Amino acid sequence: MSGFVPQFRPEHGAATPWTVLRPGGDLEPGRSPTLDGERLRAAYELMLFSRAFDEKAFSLQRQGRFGTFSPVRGQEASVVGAAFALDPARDWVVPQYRELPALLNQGLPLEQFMLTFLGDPRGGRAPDEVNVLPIQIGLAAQLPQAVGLAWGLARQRRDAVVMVFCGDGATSEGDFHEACNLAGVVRAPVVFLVQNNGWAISTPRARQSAAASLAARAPGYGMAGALVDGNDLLAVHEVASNAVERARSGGGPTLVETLTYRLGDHNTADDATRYRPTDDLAAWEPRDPLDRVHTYLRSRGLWDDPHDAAVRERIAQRIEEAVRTVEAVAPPGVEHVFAHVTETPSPRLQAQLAELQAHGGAR
Amino acid sequence: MSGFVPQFRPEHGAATPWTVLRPGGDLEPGRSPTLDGERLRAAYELMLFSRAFDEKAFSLQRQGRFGTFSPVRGQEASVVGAAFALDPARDWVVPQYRELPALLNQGLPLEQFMLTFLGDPRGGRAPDEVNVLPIQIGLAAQLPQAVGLAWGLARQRRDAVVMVFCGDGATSEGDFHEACNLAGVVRAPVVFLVQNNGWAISTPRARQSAAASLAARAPGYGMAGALVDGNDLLAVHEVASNAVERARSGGGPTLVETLTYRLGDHNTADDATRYRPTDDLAAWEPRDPLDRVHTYLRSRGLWDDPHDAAVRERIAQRIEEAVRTVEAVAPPGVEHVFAHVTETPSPRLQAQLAELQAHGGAR
Amino acid sequence: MTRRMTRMTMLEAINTTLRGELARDERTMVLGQDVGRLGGVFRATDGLLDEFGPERVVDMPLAEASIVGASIGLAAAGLVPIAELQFLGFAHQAFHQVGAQLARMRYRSQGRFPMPVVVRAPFGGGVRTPELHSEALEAQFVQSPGLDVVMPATAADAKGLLQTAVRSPDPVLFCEPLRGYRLVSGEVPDGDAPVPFGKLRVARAGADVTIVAWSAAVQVAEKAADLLAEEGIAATVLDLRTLVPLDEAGLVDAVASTGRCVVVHEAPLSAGFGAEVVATVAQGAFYSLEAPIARVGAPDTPYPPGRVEDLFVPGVERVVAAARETVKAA
Amino acid sequence: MTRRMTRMTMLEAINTTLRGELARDERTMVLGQDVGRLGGVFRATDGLLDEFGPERVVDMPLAEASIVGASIGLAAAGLVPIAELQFLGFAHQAFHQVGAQLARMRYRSQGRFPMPVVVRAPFGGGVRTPELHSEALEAQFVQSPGLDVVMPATAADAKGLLQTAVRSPDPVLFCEPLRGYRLVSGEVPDGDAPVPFGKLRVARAGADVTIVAWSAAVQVAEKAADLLAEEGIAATVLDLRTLVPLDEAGLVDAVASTGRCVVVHEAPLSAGFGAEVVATVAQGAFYSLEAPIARVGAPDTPYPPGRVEDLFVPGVERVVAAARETVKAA
Ligand SMILES: Cc1ncc(C[n+]2csc(CCOP(=O)(O)OP(=O)(O)O)c2C)c(N)n1
Ligand SMILES: Cc1ncc(C[n+]2csc(CCOP(=O)(O)OP(=O)(O)O)c2C)c(N)n1
Ligand SMILES: [Mg+2]
Ligand SMILES: [Mg+2]
Repeated sequence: MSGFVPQFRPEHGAATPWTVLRPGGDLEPGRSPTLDGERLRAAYELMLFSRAFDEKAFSLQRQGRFGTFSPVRGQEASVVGAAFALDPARDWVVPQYRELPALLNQGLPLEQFMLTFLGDPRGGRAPDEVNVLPIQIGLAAQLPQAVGLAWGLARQRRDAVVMVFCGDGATSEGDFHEACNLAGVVRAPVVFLVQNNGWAISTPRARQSAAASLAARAPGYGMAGALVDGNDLLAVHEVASNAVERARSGGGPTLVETLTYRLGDHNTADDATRYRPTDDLAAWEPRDPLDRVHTYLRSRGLWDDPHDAAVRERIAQRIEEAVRTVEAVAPPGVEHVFAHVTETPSPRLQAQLAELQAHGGAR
Repeated sequence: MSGFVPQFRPEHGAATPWTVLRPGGDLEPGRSPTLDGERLRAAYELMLFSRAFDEKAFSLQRQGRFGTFSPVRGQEASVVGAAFALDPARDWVVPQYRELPALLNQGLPLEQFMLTFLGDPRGGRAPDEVNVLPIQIGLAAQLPQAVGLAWGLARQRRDAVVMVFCGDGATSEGDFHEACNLAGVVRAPVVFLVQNNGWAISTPRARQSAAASLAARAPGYGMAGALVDGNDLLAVHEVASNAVERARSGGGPTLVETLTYRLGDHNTADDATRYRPTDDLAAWEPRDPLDRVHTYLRSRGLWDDPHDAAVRERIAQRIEEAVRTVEAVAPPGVEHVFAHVTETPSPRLQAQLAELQAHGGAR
Repeated sequence: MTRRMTRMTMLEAINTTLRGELARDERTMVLGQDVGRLGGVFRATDGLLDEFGPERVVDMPLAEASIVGASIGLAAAGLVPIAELQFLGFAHQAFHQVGAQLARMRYRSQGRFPMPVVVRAPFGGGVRTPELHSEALEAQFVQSPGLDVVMPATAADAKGLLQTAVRSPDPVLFCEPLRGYRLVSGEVPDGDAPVPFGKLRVARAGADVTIVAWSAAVQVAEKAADLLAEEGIAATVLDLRTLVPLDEAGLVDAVASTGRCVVVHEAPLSAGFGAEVVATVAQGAFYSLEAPIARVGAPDTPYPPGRVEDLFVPGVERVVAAARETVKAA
Repeated sequence: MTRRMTRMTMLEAINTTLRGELARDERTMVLGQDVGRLGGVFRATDGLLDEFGPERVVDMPLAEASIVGASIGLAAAGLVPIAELQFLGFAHQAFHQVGAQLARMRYRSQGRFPMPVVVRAPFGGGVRTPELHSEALEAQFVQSPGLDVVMPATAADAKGLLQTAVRSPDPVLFCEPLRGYRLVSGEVPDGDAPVPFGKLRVARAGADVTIVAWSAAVQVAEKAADLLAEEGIAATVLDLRTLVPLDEAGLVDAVASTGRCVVVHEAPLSAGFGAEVVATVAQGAFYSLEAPIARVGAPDTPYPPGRVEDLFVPGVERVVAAARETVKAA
């Protein structure tokens, strides 16, 4: 009989998620928040903004005024807590598609984002000073790109950190692996922010991987891995800040897994009631990431009814303004099929454009 | 300041490799060998066979009588120890390209293997009762296939274990990740046998991944991971047997990393002196996997000079016989370009064959 | 003998056929992202999990290469995997497991491991999907010797070709037109009605010009033929059904008989499969051709976002214009 | 002004050019498997690590998708990556990062992130490599709008086209013929001599038939032209140089002037880029064509092992036969 026991075992993948702000809105004893005062209020306002935009986008989509859209609902602490660990003036965000507040925090105008979801190619152009890559539909494809970006910025000594988002589903793609491994090898200043929201469309996290946690993959790439309550704004911010500091100080990449939950459908084309156990929702709704920040802010005297009303009004107006702006944009034409394909269009491309234009844009 | 320390850290990827037979040929105190007597002698004979074939293949290649070939030299304990953990009558081997003795142990005629490296398509056909897939050139591509094979055999309740080999270099491919993850999810009876021989052509292991060990990736897939001295036949056999048992008893996949060293060039087209530090070789040559088994066998009275001579003679004859056989095979013709592309060739394929045949096989 | 028929959409035809094949042969299994509990993002596999259980209808991790790679191994183990890639656009993630692995395993193993694997993948424009969901990538898969490439256009063919695909001893890439899933419907024969690969379908006959299409472009060609008929131009419309194997003889004959040809496809023009059609016809029907063969394809640009996709995907008017010009040409 | 020239092999031309570009522009970097200490498995990057250091000449982990994916990010950071894929056959592992990512990043970002990335990859038959090393996969990459596809055939072009590629603001797939690495040599201009994309090269002029080729097939076409000349048939040989952009006008004119055309390529016939050549010519030169355009390609089979590869890769005799027949045709 063999005396051998494998050195690495499945249970080594488990860890206790870091928490700071408990679901009731009080602090975990002995933990001190890394976000406070104005910054904390700003973070919460961005969370509220995200929630409000989700609702607006849903209703616009139902009226045929918006495209297929993936709401952030339930994951606001995860996205905003992480984004607030960055310095938008020098750091970059590389998104998947469900991180609107992180993009806004970098300075992306809401209108750009909306144009994209309206199916307008011009939405893809972020202003030059906004440090973001376009949203990514090909799952995990953005990950090696983010590593290259971080590595390239570091090579030019540009004191920048790249935070790249992906979902629990995306971590199963080969690109996830190749990106993490490369990041370890070149010690890229990158933070992999895995939002584990429990689902990849209808596929539950347990079916996505047998790993006890996804953060457990970090040592396999020679990097640090962190597991955090993704519905806890303060915990996410602390863990993300720790990762950003590590990257900035030359300590290399970190794999952060935020344990959160997608409270809505996968997107506006999905119907989660087909696959989601009802007790799942019941368990997670009381852990809504907005509630606990709200309670905490109030308990600290940083939020009150008049302020709440003012913020909500401001948000509603900003969203309405953006809707008006994008709806007033003249629809794109056939030239927007051809613009920006290459710097100089080939003769064949020019001929194709001419031919389609001759058709008066008709098909 | 943050009180947070990542739960998973790079140093968690380190482990002490399992050893049984020390480089001097004596047993590690307190360890008991899982191979002995006739089985041990057979294992050593296969190692010798492999070493002899490497030499023959090299000289044939230099004479233009053999194709580009990757020698096993230095990795014999890793391949043979692992292969001997299988029951060839029901278990499968899915190779990369550097595991000849494992294929022979499954029952593959040496001639088949040689035909492949002679560039004859017919080499790809293993006899139906030999449980192997063809060798794989696309690195890591065999891994998800092996998982599918193991899963499919399990679905049919065929009490079979699949052992799939790959190199340290191949572990960086996305396919490695997807395969490991899927194996964990479906609890496939598969053993991933990673031969970490220190190099992927000229790329040293340290440049391949920042991970302290590759076995450390196992918990990230919810499976067991084992690190073993790959130049120690007995340790490899024990660790591989443990993994095979786990798979067979429904305990799911295992990731085994054998720490070994490629003593030769990457292949007959390579020149390792261009990139290999000389002290590297100096450090590893005394750890030759054959020597310690030889010493151990002699110390146990299982090997002596007459036996040694007889074995070497038997091996030389078998190899000579195979060389004669394959060199007598009539060269393949244009029909071997077309045979086995699909079950029934399309009219276009038939016409193409007819056209090439009309050219009398001339180009 | 009259055959019983049922009217259904393409999607229903595919769902029914999968159910039938799973019932017929217990070696078959369905695997892919969200194919189980959800029944697929388009419901193509709706109900199969409940009927055949989780061993045979499998929700896979989100990793396309492993879906195809595992299918290879499952086939080597003696099973008949019917894999789904959620969109053909994500078949790129599995590209190395298709051409270099799945398609050549029979050759590599010299016949020992045939690969009775079907890879289903929806694709195609006009339905306002997000980026990378609509691309017509069929031509990229044609250069994968050993792989059949099947592109049904009708509900009946969705069934008949899928039955053939599942029962084929060789691997098949089965591309389903998104646009047709619910919009295209028709009479579908009950029970066994496999449609052979490599036999094109004459969707309509006409003496003046031959329009060649496949998948959702067939309906575009048929509408174009309607409009052309109003102008007194009688068009033959060919539905190639399978690009590999190609019905070379049927194609060449049908073009030779009119002397004029238009090829329509959703993919960008350059190196689209239309080029192969032209090359085949220009060789085989050279002496019957009375005008240059026109190709109507998308421009050589990325598939653009929803608000401009109708300017990109070839539509009826471009086909009519091309046919008209072809017929007028000396 | 006479230009100084040096005689060198294609491989030397590539090595020299990489060295020159690294020296010229400090944003450039070379990355790939074994490109550093080893200098590449064919020595294309020999000496670069020593000269430019490990920040600019980087041995990458064995993962093609991350080589291309990281190049995208490096370019977004303002660098100019020259990536090497060890063999074009393994570009499949990176396929999803090429067409859907690298090629469309400019469009996706509406011009914000141009992608000055070169992906070099050797390929091609006749050198007895193991499986998957020889495949001519160029046609699969042509349907990646935004990507240029460059296929040099001579030492001078290896330099001139590579200079253009490195300096191009758009991504380039640069395919290098294995067979030509050491066998093809010629006079190469010193210093700057970029060759523009989209301009074919007339390798030789002749009035009877136009043979179209690219990469290593150009030398095959030239040898065929030698043999044809002995029979009194004067062939024009065109070297397309770049498949994307395609020199459509140059191609059509050159075929129109002889009225007869043979296309040769190493890839399997069906849906090879030869089909696009035929489709383009059959449209543009229709009224000048005196015979069907012949295609000479490999058969539609997997690239076979070394002992039969010479029966697979199109050789001189097949080209001569096709040209002869074309010239004879009514
Ligand atoms: C490569 C690829 N495969 C499949 C899809 C289809 N798809 C879109 S979203 C999705 C689930 C993503 O799950 P996850 O990564 O967890 O992100 P979440 O939507 O939960 O935020 C799938 C399968 C895709 N977009 N890209
Ligand atoms: C997908 C792929 N990329 C690149 C190569 C080229 N290549 C052949 S062997 C090799 C190194 C393999 O290293 P490893 O996996 O460690 O195996 P070893 O040769 O050391 O046994 C490389 C890069 C390949 N065969 N397949
Ligand atoms: Mg998710
Ligand atoms: Mg190795």
